[in-house]
Amino acid sequence: MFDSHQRETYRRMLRIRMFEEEGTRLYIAGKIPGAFHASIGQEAAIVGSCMALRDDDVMTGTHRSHGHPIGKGADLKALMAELMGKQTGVCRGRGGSMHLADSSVGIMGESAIVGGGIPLATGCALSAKIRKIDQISLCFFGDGAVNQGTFHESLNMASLWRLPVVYLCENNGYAITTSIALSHGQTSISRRADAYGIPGVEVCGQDVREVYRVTSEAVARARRGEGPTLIEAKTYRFDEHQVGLIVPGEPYRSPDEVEEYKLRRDPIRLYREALSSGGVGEAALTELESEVRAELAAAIRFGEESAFPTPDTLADFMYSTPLTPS
Amino acid sequence: MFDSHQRETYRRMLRIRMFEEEGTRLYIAGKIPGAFHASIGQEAAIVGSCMALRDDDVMTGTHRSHGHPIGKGADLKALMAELMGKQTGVCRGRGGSMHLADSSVGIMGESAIVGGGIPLATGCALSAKIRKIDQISLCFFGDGAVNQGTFHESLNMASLWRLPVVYLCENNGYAITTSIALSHGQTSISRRADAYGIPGVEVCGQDVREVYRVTSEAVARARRGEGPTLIEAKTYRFDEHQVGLIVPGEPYRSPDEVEEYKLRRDPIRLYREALSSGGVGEAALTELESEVRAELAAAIRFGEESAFPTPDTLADFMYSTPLTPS
Amino acid sequence: MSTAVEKSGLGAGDHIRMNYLDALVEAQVEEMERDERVIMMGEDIAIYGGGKLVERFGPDRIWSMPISESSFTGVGIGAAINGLRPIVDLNIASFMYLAADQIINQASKLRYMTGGQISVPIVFRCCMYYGASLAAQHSDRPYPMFMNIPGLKIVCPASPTDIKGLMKAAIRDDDPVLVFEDTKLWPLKADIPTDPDFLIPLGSALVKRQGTDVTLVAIAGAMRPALDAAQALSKEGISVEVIDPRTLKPLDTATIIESVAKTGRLVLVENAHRMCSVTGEIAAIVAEEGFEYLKRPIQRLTASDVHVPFSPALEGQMFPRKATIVAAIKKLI
Amino acid sequence: MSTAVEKSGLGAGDHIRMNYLDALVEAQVEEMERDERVIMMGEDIAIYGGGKLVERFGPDRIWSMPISESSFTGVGIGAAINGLRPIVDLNIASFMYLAADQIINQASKLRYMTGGQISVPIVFRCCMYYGASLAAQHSDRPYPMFMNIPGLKIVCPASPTDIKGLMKAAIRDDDPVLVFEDTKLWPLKADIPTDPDFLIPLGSALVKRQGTDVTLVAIAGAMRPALDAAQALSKEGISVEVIDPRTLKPLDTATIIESVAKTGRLVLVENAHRMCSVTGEIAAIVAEEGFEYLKRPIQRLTASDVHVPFSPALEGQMFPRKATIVAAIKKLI
Ligand SMILES: Cc1ncc(C[n+]2csc(CCOP(=O)(O)OP(=O)(O)O)c2C)c(N)n1
Ligand SMILES: Cc1ncc(C[n+]2csc(CCOP(=O)(O)OP(=O)(O)O)c2C)c(N)n1
Ligand SMILES: [Mg+2]
Ligand SMILES: [Mg+2]
Repeated sequence: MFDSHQRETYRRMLRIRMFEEEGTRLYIAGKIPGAFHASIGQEAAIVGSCMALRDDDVMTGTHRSHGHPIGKGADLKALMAELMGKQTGVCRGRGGSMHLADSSVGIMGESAIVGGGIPLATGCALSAKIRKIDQISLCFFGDGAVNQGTFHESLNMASLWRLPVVYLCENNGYAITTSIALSHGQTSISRRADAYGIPGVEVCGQDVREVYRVTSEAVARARRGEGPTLIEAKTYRFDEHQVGLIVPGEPYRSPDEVEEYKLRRDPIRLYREALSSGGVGEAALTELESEVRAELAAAIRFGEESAFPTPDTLADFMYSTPLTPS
Repeated sequence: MFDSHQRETYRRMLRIRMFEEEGTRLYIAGKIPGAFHASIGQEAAIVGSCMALRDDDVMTGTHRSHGHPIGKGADLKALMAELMGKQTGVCRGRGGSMHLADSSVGIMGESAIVGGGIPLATGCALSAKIRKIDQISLCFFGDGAVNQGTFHESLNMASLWRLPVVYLCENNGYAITTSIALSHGQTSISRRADAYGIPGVEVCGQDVREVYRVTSEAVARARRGEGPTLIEAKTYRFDEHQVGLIVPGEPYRSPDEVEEYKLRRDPIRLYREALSSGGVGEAALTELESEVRAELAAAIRFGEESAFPTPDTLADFMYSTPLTPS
Repeated sequence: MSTAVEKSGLGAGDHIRMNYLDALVEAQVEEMERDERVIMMGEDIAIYGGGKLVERFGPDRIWSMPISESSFTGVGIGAAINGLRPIVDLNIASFMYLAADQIINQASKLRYMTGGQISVPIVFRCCMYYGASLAAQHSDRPYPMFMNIPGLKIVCPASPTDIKGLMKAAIRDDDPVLVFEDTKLWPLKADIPTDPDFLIPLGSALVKRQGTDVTLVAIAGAMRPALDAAQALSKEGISVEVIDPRTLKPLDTATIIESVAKTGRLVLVENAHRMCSVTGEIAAIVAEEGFEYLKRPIQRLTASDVHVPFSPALEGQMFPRKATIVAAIKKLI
Repeated sequence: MSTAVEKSGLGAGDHIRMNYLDALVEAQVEEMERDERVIMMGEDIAIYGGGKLVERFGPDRIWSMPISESSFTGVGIGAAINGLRPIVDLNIASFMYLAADQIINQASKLRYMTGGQISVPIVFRCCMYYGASLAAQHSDRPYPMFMNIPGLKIVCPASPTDIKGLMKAAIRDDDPVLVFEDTKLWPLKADIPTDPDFLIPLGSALVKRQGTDVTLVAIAGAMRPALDAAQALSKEGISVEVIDPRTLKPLDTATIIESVAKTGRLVLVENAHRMCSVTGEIAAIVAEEGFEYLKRPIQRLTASDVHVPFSPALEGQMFPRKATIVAAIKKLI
């Protein structure tokens, strides 16, 4: 009834949502420094595609970097400690909110340079091909990143060499305040796949099962050596681009549009309803929800109790072995 | 019979051919330093598209930079002197073979950085739009340049803002030694236009009349404010990428293919034949040919008799006004 | 939208209190008002950066760009060589690398390569957003890299007055100018001239404070701790002359050497990384042209040669502070 | 295809005569032979650059790239973080700006930003092709720009032996290394060690010639006129110590300061532009750490702060020559 795949799917979506809700709270309370980009509203696009991967597959992500590692299965403790800038953080406090890499679960770096991770994922796939291992690269990026040259250059190479990579565009309709209509001469992203001679698929990014289905096909195709696929998951971010961001002047998106998504197209609510109507009992769902809530509480405790890196460690991790002072 | 349009078309093609034949000779004789990239074989693509422009339209070109200014109507003397590195050169000896700009006929720079000129032409068109003048930008680039990010980024902007620019790809099948099949995941260039929602047209680049027709349509469209067009002119370079370039190992293109083009698809021969069968007499053609030959001789003489820039002028043209020595 | 100066009703010759960021915006507005060829381009600029400039100047002069730094920089250059005078806002300085090819291979070279046929009147604006826990990919201070490129001019002001006067001069200049803003200075306030023709010529340093014992040169965000250090030392009877180069290229070396001729001691401070930095260049120039005046070794204080870490516990450590500047100066006395 | 060393039948401990370019290729071949994770990527590389390496190593290790410098650099970085050790050939150094974002924002930062989780063992190779009338867009010597970036290592050798030993060390290094070849040196011949484990550690300078009166530091293509100048001066009784830093980052400042401690005079020569150059950095370091040894001002000789012109009548003027070096040294004596 509530099979392990469904359970894990729901768990990861909840993890992202609660991690970011708690993170937002902590950010506003001044316990998380820097900038905070929440993926709330985009959980289905992330989890649906990550669930189509094996643990040994790899991934690159973006500045909106919390959802991707959680979707791929990272442990919350080290992520939360990282957001707080602690030495126990997954990146030892050097990376922070925009750079939550976790190589233990195949996250090869999140790029806060828009479009910067697209060639990296492509290169990971090239390596898999050269080393003749059947590993897939999953490459997350936003609708805004599609306008970077790296999108074009990388998809061409992936097509040319039939690399095992899946390009997953989380099209949430906006790049900060700029809508697709104001930045893309042609507004369908999946339609661009044809320029490279690869399949392009559009999918509802609020429906985790659909995203999973479409990505699974792309992954299977890539694993068969048939090359890359471009997936456009139509999704929506519920919050502002960045927590606390003030947008002056006229709103760039209508409050109605935001409300519509929050009320009717919340991917977590949609999946919960689907699970319920599929026969999963309320008790099982709430049990899982409390589990994740408890996990979050533990992660926050871990982060808060951890120490900051000490000043003498500033240069640690700069080089493989420290340079002779110059 | 031999109308002024035909005459000018044939003249410009001849000018390019003879300029480059003489240039090659001078280069081999050591009178032209640096690198020399001939457009021999590609004259129809260049002249056919340039003839669709008005004199006050602008253009950017590439490292294969002799044909473009000649096609746009530049004077040969200052071009030849430039190739020789003389102070009377169109760029005062600072630019040389890869950079034969001539702003007096609207050549806004040739970029020896592959793909580098695409945004420049796009920006020229943006300026025309902002200044509300009905000037067109023509942007030349090769098949290899299509793989640069600037191709993608620029075409998107041109589409988005319906800029008056015509993108003309001289697809000669190779980038140095790399064929399209070895570098493009999808080998039709015109097909890529759809990704940007703009028209893409393929045309035989050896047929100057066809290139003219297709470009004229694109220019008219742009002048009507309907935006950019991508034209793929299928052409061929008769010589090596660079005069004197030695390609080690197996040939990257078959000698038969080269022969076929030289014998049967020479754009100048094809146009001459068309003119003849259209009723232009042999005398008129040979007269024009000798005219151009004489023009070339004068240009070479001018170049050879000109002086080199003097060492004290090294820093001239670096800044609008010389910097205080620092 | 009217500007602060307009609202104030003040005329030429007057002054108005304004912060660094507002002074920069004011400079842009005044120049756009004066010359219709001036346009602005940048991401989300119709909303941020441009303030409410769209209302005032219309959408034809304020262009929100797709996230295509390399090409929109080139589009700006294309517009510059074809009759306009764009201000290209690259936003955070760490994104400049994406535009490096167009800035270097096109903007800085076109005039020279065409023997003066083409002129590239363009301003590249970007902000150095360090000290805010944005981590390595958002916190660069890359102005030293561009110093090595002929054909560019580089401005890096430390006060509201200077950013106004230099930005205006940059917009009126016929060569490409890179304007680096230090976001640490955004809130800094001063009385700036309202004269719409108030310009500071590119290439002139400013003696911010007279002194006789030590010459202290500080750049951009390093100016505040430098001035604090000078102030603190004056109480101990050490007289520090503080100089702001303001323009980095061309660099006003005469003012610096003149000061060293008087003090015999030179301390240099900046927040960029150490190797091949501007302070290194100044030290080299003085070690060559002002050697005879030097009584003591030149001291450089810069950011550690480490990328900017996320954790505030680390980031706070890596930039020169008042205390480190005081200590460096005392070593020389 | 067999390499020159293989053909010679020589073993470890022997030497073979080889030019600079062949020594570089030999280094690559040896390392590809030793470690199958080493791959090569570059434009037309199956035909040029890689020599006939495809025959020897197969197409899976020699990748001809589309003209997409930014992304194929990133693809190399992606392969490096996922188990390979790529050599990315960027061809002419003027094209590096296209790859600057990936080199700086990704390669140099990933290890640090991930707290050491990710390692980026990659070599970026490019050649500085000046002095050949290729004009401004092909003739850059941009190594100084990258000096300011933490996380990178930079190699710029001046002899066949050094390029072999340093290239091999670069390929074995676990951090991103930029290897700048000076094409002026391609034809230069020397006897290089055939030992496949001959490595020159990154960060060690070489005293090319001992001397007592002046320390002369020269980089890459500036080494030949520097040695010629030293030779000429020795006939006039002036004893010049010539040092090649070989690696620019990390820079072996100890060797330079030690020499200045002996000579008290320092002349620096390079073919990059002047502002924020490596010679500027060395001058700054010596003015700080070796000031007490200096008897005379530090002298720098660099390319004029002008883009490389096409005309040989101009290009010949802009780089330091034997005569200018001799004159600079004589000024100090
Ligand atoms: C190269 C670069 N340019 C600009 C920025 C500033 N920036 C950060 S996020 C963002 C919008 C990205 O939009 P999109 O790709 O749609 O991702 P989303 O934020 O919607 O998830 C921009 C412009 C950046 N980080 N990197
Ligand atoms: C950015 C950049 N990368 C590489 C080169 C070296 N290069 C010069 S021409 C050329 C091939 C260009 O091919 P294409 O665009 O098809 O033009 P064609 O030479 O065929 O006219 C290359 C790779 C360059 N000049 N610029
Ligand atoms: Mg988006
Ligand atoms: Mg071609």
